[in-house]
Amino acid sequence: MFALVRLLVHLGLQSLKAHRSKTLIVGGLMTFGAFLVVVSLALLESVERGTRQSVVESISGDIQIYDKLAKDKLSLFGGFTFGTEELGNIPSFNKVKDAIAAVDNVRAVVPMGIATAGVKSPGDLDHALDDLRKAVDVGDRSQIHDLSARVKSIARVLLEQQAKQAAITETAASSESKVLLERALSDELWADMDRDPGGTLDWLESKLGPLGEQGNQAFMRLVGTDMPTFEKVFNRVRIVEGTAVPPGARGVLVGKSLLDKRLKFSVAMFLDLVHNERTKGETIATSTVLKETLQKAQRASPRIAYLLPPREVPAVKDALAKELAQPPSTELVPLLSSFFQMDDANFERRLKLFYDVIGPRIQLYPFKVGDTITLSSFTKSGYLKSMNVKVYGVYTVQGLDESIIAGALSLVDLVTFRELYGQRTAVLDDELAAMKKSAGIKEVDRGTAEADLFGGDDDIAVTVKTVEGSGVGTGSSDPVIEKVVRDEQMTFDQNTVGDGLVLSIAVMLKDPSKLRATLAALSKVCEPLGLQAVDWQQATGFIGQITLVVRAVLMTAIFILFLVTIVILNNSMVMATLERVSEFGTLRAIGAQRGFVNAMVVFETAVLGFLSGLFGAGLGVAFVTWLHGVGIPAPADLLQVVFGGPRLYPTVEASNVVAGLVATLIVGILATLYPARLATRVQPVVAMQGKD
Amino acid sequence: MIIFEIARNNLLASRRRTLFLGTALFGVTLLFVLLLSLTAGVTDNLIRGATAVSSGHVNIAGYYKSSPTDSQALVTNVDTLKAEARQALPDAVVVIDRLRGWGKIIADRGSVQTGINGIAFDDEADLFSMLTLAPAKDYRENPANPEETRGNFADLQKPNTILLFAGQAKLLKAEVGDSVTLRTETLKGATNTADVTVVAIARDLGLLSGFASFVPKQAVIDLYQFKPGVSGVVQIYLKDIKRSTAAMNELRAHLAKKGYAQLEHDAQPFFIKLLQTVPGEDWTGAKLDVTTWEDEGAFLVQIINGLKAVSLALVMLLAFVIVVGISNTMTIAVRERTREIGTLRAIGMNRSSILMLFLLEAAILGIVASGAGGLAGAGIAAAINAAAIRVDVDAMRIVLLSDTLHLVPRVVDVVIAVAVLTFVSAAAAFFPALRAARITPVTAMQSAE
Amino acid sequence: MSLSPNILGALCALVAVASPLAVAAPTDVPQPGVLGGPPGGGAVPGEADLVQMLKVVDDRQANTGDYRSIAYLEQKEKGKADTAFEVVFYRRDADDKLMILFTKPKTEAGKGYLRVDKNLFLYDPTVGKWERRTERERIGGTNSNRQDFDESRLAVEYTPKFVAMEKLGKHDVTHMTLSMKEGVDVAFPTVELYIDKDGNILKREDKALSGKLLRTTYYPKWNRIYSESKKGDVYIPGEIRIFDEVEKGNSTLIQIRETDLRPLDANLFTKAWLESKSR
Amino acid sequence: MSAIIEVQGVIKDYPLGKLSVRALHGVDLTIARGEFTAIAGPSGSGKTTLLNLIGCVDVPTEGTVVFDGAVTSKLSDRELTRLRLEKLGFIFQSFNLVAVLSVFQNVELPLLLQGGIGNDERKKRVVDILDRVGIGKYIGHRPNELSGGQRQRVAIARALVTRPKLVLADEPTANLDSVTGGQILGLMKELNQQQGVTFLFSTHDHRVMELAGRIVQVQDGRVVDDGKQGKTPTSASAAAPTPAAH
Repeated sequence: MFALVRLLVHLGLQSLKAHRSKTLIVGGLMTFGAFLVVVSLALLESVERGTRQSVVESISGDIQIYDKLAKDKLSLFGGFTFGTEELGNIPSFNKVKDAIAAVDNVRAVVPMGIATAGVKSPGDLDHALDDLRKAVDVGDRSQIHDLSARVKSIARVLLEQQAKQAAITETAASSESKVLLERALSDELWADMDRDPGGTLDWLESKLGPLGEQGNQAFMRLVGTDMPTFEKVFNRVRIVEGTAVPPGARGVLVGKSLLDKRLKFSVAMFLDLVHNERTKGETIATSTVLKETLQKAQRASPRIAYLLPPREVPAVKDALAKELAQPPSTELVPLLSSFFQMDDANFERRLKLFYDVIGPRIQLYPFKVGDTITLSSFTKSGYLKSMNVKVYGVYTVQGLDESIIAGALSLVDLVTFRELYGQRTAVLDDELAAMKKSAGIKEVDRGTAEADLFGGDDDIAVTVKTVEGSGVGTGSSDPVIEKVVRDEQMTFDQNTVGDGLVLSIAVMLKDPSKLRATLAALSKVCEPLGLQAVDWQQATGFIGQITLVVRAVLMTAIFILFLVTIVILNNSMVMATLERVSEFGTLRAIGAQRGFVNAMVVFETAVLGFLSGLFGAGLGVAFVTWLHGVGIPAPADLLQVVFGGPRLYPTVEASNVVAGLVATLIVGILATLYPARLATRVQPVVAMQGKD
Repeated sequence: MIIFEIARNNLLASRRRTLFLGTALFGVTLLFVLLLSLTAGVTDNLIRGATAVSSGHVNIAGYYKSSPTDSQALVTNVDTLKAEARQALPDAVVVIDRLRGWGKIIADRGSVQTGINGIAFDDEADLFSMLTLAPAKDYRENPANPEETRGNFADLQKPNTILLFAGQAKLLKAEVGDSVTLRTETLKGATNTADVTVVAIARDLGLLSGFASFVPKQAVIDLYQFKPGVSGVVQIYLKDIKRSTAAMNELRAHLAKKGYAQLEHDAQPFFIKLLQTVPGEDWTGAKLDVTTWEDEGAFLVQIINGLKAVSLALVMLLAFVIVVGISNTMTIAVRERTREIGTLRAIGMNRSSILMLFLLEAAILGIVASGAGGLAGAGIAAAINAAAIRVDVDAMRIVLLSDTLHLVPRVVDVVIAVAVLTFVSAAAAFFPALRAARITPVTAMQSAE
Repeated sequence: MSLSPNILGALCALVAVASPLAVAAPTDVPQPGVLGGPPGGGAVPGEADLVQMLKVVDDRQANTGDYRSIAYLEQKEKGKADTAFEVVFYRRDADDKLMILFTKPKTEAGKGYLRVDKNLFLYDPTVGKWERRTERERIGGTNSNRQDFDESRLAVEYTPKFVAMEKLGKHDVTHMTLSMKEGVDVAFPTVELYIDKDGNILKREDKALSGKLLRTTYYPKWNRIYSESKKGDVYIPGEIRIFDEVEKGNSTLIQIRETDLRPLDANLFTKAWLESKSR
Repeated sequence: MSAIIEVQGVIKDYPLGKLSVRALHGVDLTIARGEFTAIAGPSGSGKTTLLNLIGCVDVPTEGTVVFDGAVTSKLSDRELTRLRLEKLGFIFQSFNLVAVLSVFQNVELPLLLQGGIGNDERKKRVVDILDRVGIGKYIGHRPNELSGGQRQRVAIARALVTRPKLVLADEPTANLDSVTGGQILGLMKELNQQQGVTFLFSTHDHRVMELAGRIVQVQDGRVVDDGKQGKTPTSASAAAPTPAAH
């Protein structure tokens, strides 16, 4: 038996050598196949690892657990419905935590909740008036002077715009506002400012204020979590500015790309956009989008004029005039306008100038690290809840610094989250019940309202004894309100964090490859708790599904490719077999059984398949290693998340190589079956007949 | 032509290999055509969706701001604008206008926010050619007859009617024949409503249909108390959609010359401008905004590019395999037929004819096999399209821009696929054919020695 | 904003604007007036009579001086837990000033609205900030808005038309239809009004331009208070029940009590005063 | 009557691996028009090489081959091909018909390659020649449906259909039984006499040689007897190659 195998091997190798062209073609194709399998599997798995990293290790964990009764599907990055999803709730994290943590392969359990909150940044005029009020309150003369100048310059810009609009349409409202603006710019008003700051300020706030541009409201998707645990578990989250939120403190970590791509001062944002596209190889000259973006920057540029503190204006004017080679006496607004007429030649220089000269003198972001921002949200309870929360830091997801999707979430402590989410507490319910009771109002059904309300014998009007004398607004009947503690100063006992409502629980695994098994085990544990467990791909909505779609597409492509390859290989081998008819005839003539001939042919392919598979896999490994070196750039933001970074650095796993080898062998052998059968059908007599 | 005959006869003679290679070519062409049909289908979804549901080829939209923070999507003197459009664009085939509202649809058991388009039924043949009635299963839970469709688009001619899309109907738990209430605010801020009857529920068109509903124009005029001559947008359909961008520029120039104030071009759909861009701009009054359908569907074009890239990559890989297969086969064929080639050379056939002979052989194989594959692909695509297979994965729906698999087999795509594959197979035969052409006539004699 | 707006971006933008539209304003607050009731005995009142009746209604509720009340607001919304507030509202009609201070529940206490001219400012003590809101602000997120707390101007804003003499429960009422006058900004162009013989509004139906009934408001209780400044009685509803007729199941209840018409502190309608309440 | 072929001092080397093998060691030979000449010699004697050179399918390493006044080594491949097409006909040992073409098409092929002949004329010529070689009724058959002799008749028809000046036949009867071989050669002879076409064929079959008008003996790459002295066949004997007469 051994001798026979040795013979087979010998024959096989010799014949491979002898039929070089067939060996080359068939081997080449199989090499190619193995190469493709290894590369595409490596890429696919790297993409999945990338997505996993950008999603699992930044926010979702391997598994998410949430209420079984949830109306919507958990979708951490937002789903396809309007508004916030209805995810049910988990009333107490601590009650279920241990059961989940006890499941095998669970490394960490992190409580979470998602709430949407708006952050309002006041309009420029409101902002200036606010600051002015503060200055008036403390009586800071020079501040008042500076800020008055800023209000004036905003009013001037508004008046200019008004004039432009008047050219298009003149309405009663616009002529009215013109009068107000003119008064705001008049000397007597500012003389009043010195005499009666309070009254003048009231006038400014109530009359001038409404004319200004409204502030922006940016919506933030907040992920409330146990911050210290979160930071320990989710190691892709990097704080790039500021610090982590200390235990027990209220605070928020804002995504850097949200800041840079949504909240930044618009002119700077437009310039950044153009800069980014230019580094990707676009030019202003050829791209209408870039031209339009620059036009937007130019249109928005007058804002710089009033965002600049007056004492900084001369320095900026000098720098701009120098750049534009114009006399320094020119007005700032036209200077800015010409400054933002940018082209490929001057863009980078002017960008630098913008950030060197203008950037430091105005506020580029609505808030900075250390500021306290106001988050507002319509709570679950139906109340509008606003909270002051300190911005402790800015974070990025490692490798995804640029992605707006990855950076769209902001992290907040659980206590703040609960308030914004408006968990209906027993205390509130009791209080509402008491209020209702003291109001003494009976429930009236809509259907019988008229009879219930007007069917009684009571008179409609009830005379109330009038209270005589001069009333005082601050009298004894005035409401007393407890001192309200500002939220940003509040702290909480870190140990109580777990003792309360969460919407979902992120589970991080020790060994992510055992996800399926752990998911099954967790589901079993969750079922009786009224919870459900889903993997990260389901928990992340669209983004998770993308990886599934990519996998499906790639697998289908490989399958089709192999199908075609089998046909082509089959053909090549059939032809090779036909050329060897006399060889097979001879073998049969000297007494080889059909089985032997069959084995010989299949064995040949197997040897070839194995060798070329190895070779192809080797090439694949080399190629992926090369790709790993250079990285595949992600063309779109969504792909950045999918890639786990701006570039995909694929790595190859041993399993990919094995899969490549196995697939090649299978394809090779499948393609050999028919030609091998042809070979076995060769009659011994052929050997005698010579060629053809 | 005798070379052709030799080539064809050779193919027929070596039936087995012709069959194998043919099958491969057939399959790849079929796949190619399917992919092209899919891309065309998605593009079609986009174009039809964008151009029927939310845009013309070119649009004159307008924004009106009574205060700096206000934003209304309306144009005044719509008839004058239509005349301007006709004047500026002689190749405009259809010029219609629609009213645009935004409000809440309230049914007994639910409510949704949506855009409300006021249309004149008779102008909108294009729109209704692309809408189909949704089967009950699309919007009702456990319907007795899941495939049943009810309603009639033509009923939109009647006053106080509305067309919803399945996704909205599902949220509203509404049914054809139900009465729903539209609630909006007039320009002065007063609440207004209209009771309308659902006359048709159309199938979803991917993302685009989520924010659209259609009612007769008068309903929107009543809701907003518009004066005569006010409309939402003028939609212009050109003879050739490819001219959209050029037409937009011409129209912009024309309107500028006539003194209309315009927004600078911004490739964004109108609702982004209405809700995000325009409220933040500090002018008041009215401005026009001329856009193309591509602007209105800008965020969806990426999807099509991705689809094209994937198709191209796959077809290239497959073509590579085919090239290897054909060149291998041809090499062997040349070897087998060395003497014949020598003879042909001896009796006076020149090299280029020998080269042609083999190229032709591969080309015939290519054109026949890929032709059949192309036709089969087109047939299968048409069948899949007719079967209207539903897609249940959200991500897929986004990619396909539809809730069903829509494939458009186009003649031009079949021709392209067949031409490419024929070229590929002929090209694959080039080196073997060159080798054949180098065979000396001496070989014809060699068997003798 | 982005060069390549993606789908998510577009969705976000839509979500951001999809907050529910304000559900415009309910009633007006009635006041005292002494004039006799509507003509009884089946005589159909002419337009002048009706206008006179409206004037009575407005006048009964009018108060030239200051005003302070405690109000309890309760909001029921289908599919949501009930919410309730207790607020104190202060008015100085002479200066067109209005202030609303929230007192209960604790989570809301200290919040307040201040109207100065056309600006409505919201103060939130937990954040210590003022914010300018629009005229159509939904007070505390409920379906009531500023107009619900403002003075009655029916005779100025509407033209009445007699419908019928009807019975409402045990009460005889005059049913009239009010149509908006040209060029007036009101939330509801058509109103069905049911007034008892004393000039108390008992029922009010607000309709859209289309004629669709949007909401029904009942005023089952009226209080009468003597006003020093008016030198007469002021009529104030004790209870207002508003039923949403479009989104059935939604309703708002307002109870007004402890009305005080004595002059208020001169500095009351200022930001500083409101801020001081929660400090 | 001038010579159609003049071979002068022709040496032909073939590469064989790194070595070079000399197949012809300086051959001189003249063939006159209308001759019916056999080249005889044992296997490997160089007769096929000589035929290749005369048939313009190969060029000599040294010396010249003048065919119908043209020096073949000075012609390009294109010119050589043209020459073969117009002035030469080939008959091969294993017939070398194009397997996928019918008898008619095989014969028509060279005319088609020549071009410039009208359809009717071409058809007529093909049919005529097929009739003449006695294969007229197999006109639509494929070569594999014919016997060896019939195939060779087709090959002869193909060689003659262009009315060449010289027909070369390489062992035309080697793959045929003797009776058939005789018939084929008889046919060739007949055509030679009727139409005056020059025939040159290689063979080692004695019975075939008997029909030849002249027998050139080749051995070890040299012409040992150019057969000019006797019109009757003589047995091959050792004779020094004689320079070709002019």
